[in-house]
Amino acid sequence: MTKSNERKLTIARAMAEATAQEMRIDPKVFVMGEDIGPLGGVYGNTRGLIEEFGAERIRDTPISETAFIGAAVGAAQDGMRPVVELMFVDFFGVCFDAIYNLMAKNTYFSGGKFKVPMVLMTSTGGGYSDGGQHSQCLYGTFAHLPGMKVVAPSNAYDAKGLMTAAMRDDSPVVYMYHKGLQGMGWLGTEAGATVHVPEESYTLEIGKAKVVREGKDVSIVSVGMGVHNALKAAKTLEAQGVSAEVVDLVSLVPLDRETIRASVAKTGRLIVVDEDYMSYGLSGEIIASVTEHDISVLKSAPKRVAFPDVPIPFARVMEQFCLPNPDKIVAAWDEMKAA
Amino acid sequence: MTKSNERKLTIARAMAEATAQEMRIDPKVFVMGEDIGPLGGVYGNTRGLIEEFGAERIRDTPISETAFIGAAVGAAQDGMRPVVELMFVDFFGVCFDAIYNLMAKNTYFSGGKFKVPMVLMTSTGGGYSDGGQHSQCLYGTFAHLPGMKVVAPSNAYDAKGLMTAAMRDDSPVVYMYHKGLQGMGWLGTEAGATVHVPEESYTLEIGKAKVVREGKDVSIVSVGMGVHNALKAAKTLEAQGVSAEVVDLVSLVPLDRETIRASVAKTGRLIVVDEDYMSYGLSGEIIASVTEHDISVLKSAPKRVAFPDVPIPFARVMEQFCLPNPDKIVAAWDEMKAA
Amino acid sequence: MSPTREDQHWMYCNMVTSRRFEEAIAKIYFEGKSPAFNMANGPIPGEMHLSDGQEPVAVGVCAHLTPEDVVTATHRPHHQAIAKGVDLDKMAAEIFGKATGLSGGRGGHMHIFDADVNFACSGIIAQGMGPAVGAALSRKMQGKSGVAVAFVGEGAVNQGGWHEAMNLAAVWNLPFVCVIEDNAWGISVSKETSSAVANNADRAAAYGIPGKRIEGNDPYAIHEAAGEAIARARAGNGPSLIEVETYRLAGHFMGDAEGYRPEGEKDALFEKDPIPKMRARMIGDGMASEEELDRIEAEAAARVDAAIKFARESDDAAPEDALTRVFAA
Amino acid sequence: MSPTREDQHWMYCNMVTSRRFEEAIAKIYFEGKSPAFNMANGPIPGEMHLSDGQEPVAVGVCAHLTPEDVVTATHRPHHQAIAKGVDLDKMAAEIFGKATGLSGGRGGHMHIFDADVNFACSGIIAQGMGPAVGAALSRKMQGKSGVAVAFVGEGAVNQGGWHEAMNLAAVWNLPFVCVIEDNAWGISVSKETSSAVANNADRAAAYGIPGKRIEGNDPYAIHEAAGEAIARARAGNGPSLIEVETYRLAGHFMGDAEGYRPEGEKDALFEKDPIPKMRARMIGDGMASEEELDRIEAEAAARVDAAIKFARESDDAAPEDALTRVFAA
Ligand SMILES: Cc1ncc(C[n+]2csc(CCOP(=O)(O)OP(=O)(O)O)c2C)c(N)n1
Ligand SMILES: Cc1ncc(C[n+]2csc(CCOP(=O)(O)OP(=O)(O)O)c2C)c(N)n1
Ligand SMILES: [Mg+2]
Ligand SMILES: [Mg+2]
Repeated sequence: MTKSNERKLTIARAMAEATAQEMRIDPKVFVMGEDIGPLGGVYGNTRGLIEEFGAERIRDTPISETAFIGAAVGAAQDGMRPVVELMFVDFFGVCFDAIYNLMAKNTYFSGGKFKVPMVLMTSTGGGYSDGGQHSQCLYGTFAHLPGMKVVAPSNAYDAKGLMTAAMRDDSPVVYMYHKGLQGMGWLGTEAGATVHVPEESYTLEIGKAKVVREGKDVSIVSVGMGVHNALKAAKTLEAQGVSAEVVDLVSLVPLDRETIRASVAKTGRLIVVDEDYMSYGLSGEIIASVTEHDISVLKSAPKRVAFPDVPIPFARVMEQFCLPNPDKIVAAWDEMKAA
Repeated sequence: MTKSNERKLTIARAMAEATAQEMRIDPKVFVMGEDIGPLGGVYGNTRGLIEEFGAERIRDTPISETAFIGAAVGAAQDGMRPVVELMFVDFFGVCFDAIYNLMAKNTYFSGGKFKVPMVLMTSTGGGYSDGGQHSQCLYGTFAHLPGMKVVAPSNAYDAKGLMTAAMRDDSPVVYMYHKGLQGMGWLGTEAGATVHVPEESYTLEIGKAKVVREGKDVSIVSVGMGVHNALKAAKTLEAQGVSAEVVDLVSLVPLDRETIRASVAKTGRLIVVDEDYMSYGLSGEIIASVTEHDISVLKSAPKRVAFPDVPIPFARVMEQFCLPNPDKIVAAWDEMKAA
Repeated sequence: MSPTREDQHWMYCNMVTSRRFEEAIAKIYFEGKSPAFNMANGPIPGEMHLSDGQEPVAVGVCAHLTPEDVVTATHRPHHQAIAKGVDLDKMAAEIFGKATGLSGGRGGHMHIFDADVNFACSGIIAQGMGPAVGAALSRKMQGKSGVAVAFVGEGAVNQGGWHEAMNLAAVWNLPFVCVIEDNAWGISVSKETSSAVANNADRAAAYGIPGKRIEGNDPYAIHEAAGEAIARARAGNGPSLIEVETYRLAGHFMGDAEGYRPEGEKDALFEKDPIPKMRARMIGDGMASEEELDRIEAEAAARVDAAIKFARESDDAAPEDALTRVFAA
Repeated sequence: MSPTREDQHWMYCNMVTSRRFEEAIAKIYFEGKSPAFNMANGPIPGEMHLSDGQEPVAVGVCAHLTPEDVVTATHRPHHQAIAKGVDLDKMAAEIFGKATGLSGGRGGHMHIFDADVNFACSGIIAQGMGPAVGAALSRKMQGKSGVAVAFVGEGAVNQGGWHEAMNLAAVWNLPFVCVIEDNAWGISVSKETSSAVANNADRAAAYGIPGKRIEGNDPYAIHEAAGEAIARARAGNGPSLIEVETYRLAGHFMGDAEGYRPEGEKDALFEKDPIPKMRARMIGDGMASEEELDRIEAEAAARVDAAIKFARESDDAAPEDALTRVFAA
């Protein structure tokens, strides 16, 4: 998609650019969070903002997630459009009430009279041995609870468009970015996430999945990092004469069930790839969404390649053993075929 | 099951009895939580305990869930066996880190050297117009995250056996009891939950589902209050000549997939009933567990009767519109047959 | 500075309105709930937390607020809502779960939201703190006037969210006031059992801000302390903390048997009922005549009757509307 | 009471051991991470938080503890672990992710758990507080000896969990001490930017307990204050709070460019390095000879070398063991 003379950005830079552009045109937008000021965000997504917008609009906070996320809710209800960072999604446990009981529900509780236009950005994902409290995805946890939109870009183009869309949305949006896609060298980085990003501001529709690779034998459905694993697996499968379609969910809430169902209706086979814990989460939801709609389209039982139901281990060999990867996706296909 | 001359207990009394019996034989067991002392627990499950065991072992706490659940973890690691109450599961947002990052993971993080034998009891469910922050089930939220066992009794017999098993388990157990089954008149109560309970102490195996009604045309799988809705629907269906099997999951973690699969293999049809939010939760997991295993057993697409993805409304007519009930289960069967 | 004659009339009027409102609610609450008391039944289902006895705090504070100021309240919000000027008809209808309610029946008694007067609630202890601090931040950033007040119970002060929000308000020097209604109980747990300090005003030291405790559930003293704190906030001098001794004349929620109260506590409380006390004082101070106060009381009763009538006569919420307003329209 | 000669030797030994350990870790950490620095690579992957400069706090406190006492630590746990007597070989192996590590590689650097000396961690800010308070409760309920100490950073004090645990420890009068390591920074955010008070010992007033701040990163003063607080806890007189001024000589984590530090701050800190200072003072006070201290240093270095060798030579964790020990065996 990217031509050689086009400007490429990392997801981190795409997020920062979208935020800066929006802040220039909308004085209500401001950013709060830990280390998002002079440091520019641990994952680089607010880099350069404090220099342009100053410490009033780019606010470093105390380590008080309940207070500052709750404050974002209050500020949003009062007419501002806060962008808040929860540094690692793993920290949601200290502040989830402010997220799921205030941010997500105050619109409903007020019958729509109060709006809560805010973006909660948070980093997800492992693969670099950061241990069990700093490597989770928790997609299912956030997507399960009503009242918040949830998006998770797999590349910089989508990242910018989603960020702008999230800031303009009058409802709260949880923006889950994967550390391994940020383009921060020190985390390793998936090259496929750094793509051409137009200079001008644009939005991506929240709630629309994308078929990022067309195929006819199997649908591989995933989000974030999993999309890249799926694309790699698709390449391997292609060499074996198997044509895999890859669906990037992009948004988890609203979930674009039509696109998933249409893909599976076409291919007749489904593999879900999810870096979040396997049970009671995203992988189950995708399978259920397809099978409850129409089981007749399926030529074989759907499969999931997901993180097993264990805390994320530190040791590299253990963590890599647990993580989804292209080989496991190919193996899932092989089992599917054999069955 | 219950003979007329046998002693019947409510779930609340069954829980209190199990706890008292265990406290008599194990000095390490103690109870902490809000209003569990002189008040006997808002849902009655510690009634009578402070009179017998005193305020040292039946400890009212400040409204500080993070501190006292964290303290239970520390006490458990130090050799005690705390039973802790989170008054409403809806409050998990103020203290989930202590639950999912400490209680659930410290066994793993210590390679099993520290044990965390504790029980976290928490009330679930709506149906009595308590609004969106006091009526949730959140089964999926707890069951999704690794390191904690999760149980949810549908009747007093199971409640007592699970409570004793939970207190004797060396791993943390989340014990989710449904307010509408507690046998507290002021919450309304499902009569079917109050059943014969033996005097003596006994345990129920955690991780085993139960076929609570045998049938051959459709499997209705549920937990807690949903089991009673399923049983009522099964009666209605029986009158129509349809033989429904009802599976009571009893435990959500570990999930007894074998029992579910065996039931669906027999009946060929699956309806999941879940009072928790529909998407990314229990209903999806049950459907995926069956379909990923073998789709050939299914005669039609599985169905779910679950709470829609909206905050729980206060107004009675709105809440009842959203809640699963026997009619909706019967309607799901009708649609299934028609399809 | 003690309240003007006009302030006192306003305060008395709102105290009485709140009391009459709760008396009406209390009575209706039991409709359909006897012989067997079941919360799910009757025209007003669900939990019901009354604030009888705590009216002085609401009026002493809100006397200094305008509709544009922000208040966040708790699970026990009626007195605060009334003093803040929340639409009484729509609030009553909300409590009845009617389509004409503040949120069309989606919220209910623990979720009273009125955007017109910047009033919001949370049923989760201490979780009104963050939003109030955020509203204060919003005003400061926009250079707009207005202060934010969070009401909490004394039990809420031991909640982590309370501490975080206090620190945030202080470190950002925001126009924020935290008002603690110390009714001595958090459900059945006494303050003594749960709080490491007897006087929560002492906790202001942890944030380098002024802290004051008012004894005796005295609307005059509350009015004065709140006036200072709010003026300070308006002047840009940052947040304050006020703890008020008050009394919960009812149970924690309706149906509470209150077995945890020491013998005689309730009787003693009723003797200290702040409404007759204020009435007597106003007359003694020559601030009002018997007739004036009778008229205020009659007007309050009429207003409450009208609100209850409005609520009763309104249509039920439409069941399927449960699925709307999840996201902003 | 100032530390005895023996205490001082023990303290110095542990400070040096910790420093040598971190120097070794720091060096190895970069193996496999150049030319491109990528945390995921090398024998020690993941984040790495060094505690260089903060050793006085760990030794001043742990000098008063026995293995049966309980310590909970943070994301920056090495100095505390070493002073508490955590097995150095197994800790090194854990940091390398080896099968012989404390938890067989499941935990890693931020999750150092050693049940033999009652040492636990949490990588979530302030979340060691609750477990320490709970361990103190366990001791009190069982009538067993032992105190519990939670170490936290000054940034953690603004976290709700900190407040809740302090209140709980105080209201239950538990044998608990909270030690705040004030290194002036929470990653890139200064204490001034984030804390409403300059001196966190002032926050003890919110719990009605003693609070003390120690300036100058001084192991002697820390030893004295910790001794008093721990003796108080052992005597059943309840919890205390200690804040210690200390210095983080390294970045927040390895790879931190530290651009947020004011010019010259780092140089000034290195001049205040507590290890040479303690060495000089011990010699000046006649508490140790050059030779004795050289010997201590050599022994510390040898111990660290042995631990690193053990870690390097141990087998990797078995990949599939990732699936074990989720529940108690
Ligand atoms: C986080 C949380 N924990 C517990 C509860 C349950 N609860 C509701 S009201 C209450 C007591 C509150 O006491 P206080 O703050 O003093 O307010 P009061 O009820 O006295 O007005 C409790 C424990 C809750 N709503 N939220
Ligand atoms: C609840 C939570 N929020 C944020 C973080 C990310 N984080 C890790 S260390 C740190 C700074 C901690 O500062 P301080 O408590 O002073 O300890 P120090 O790093 O200085 O030792 C932060 C914000 C976290 N681990 N947990
Ligand atoms: Mg109270
Ligand atoms: Mg620090």
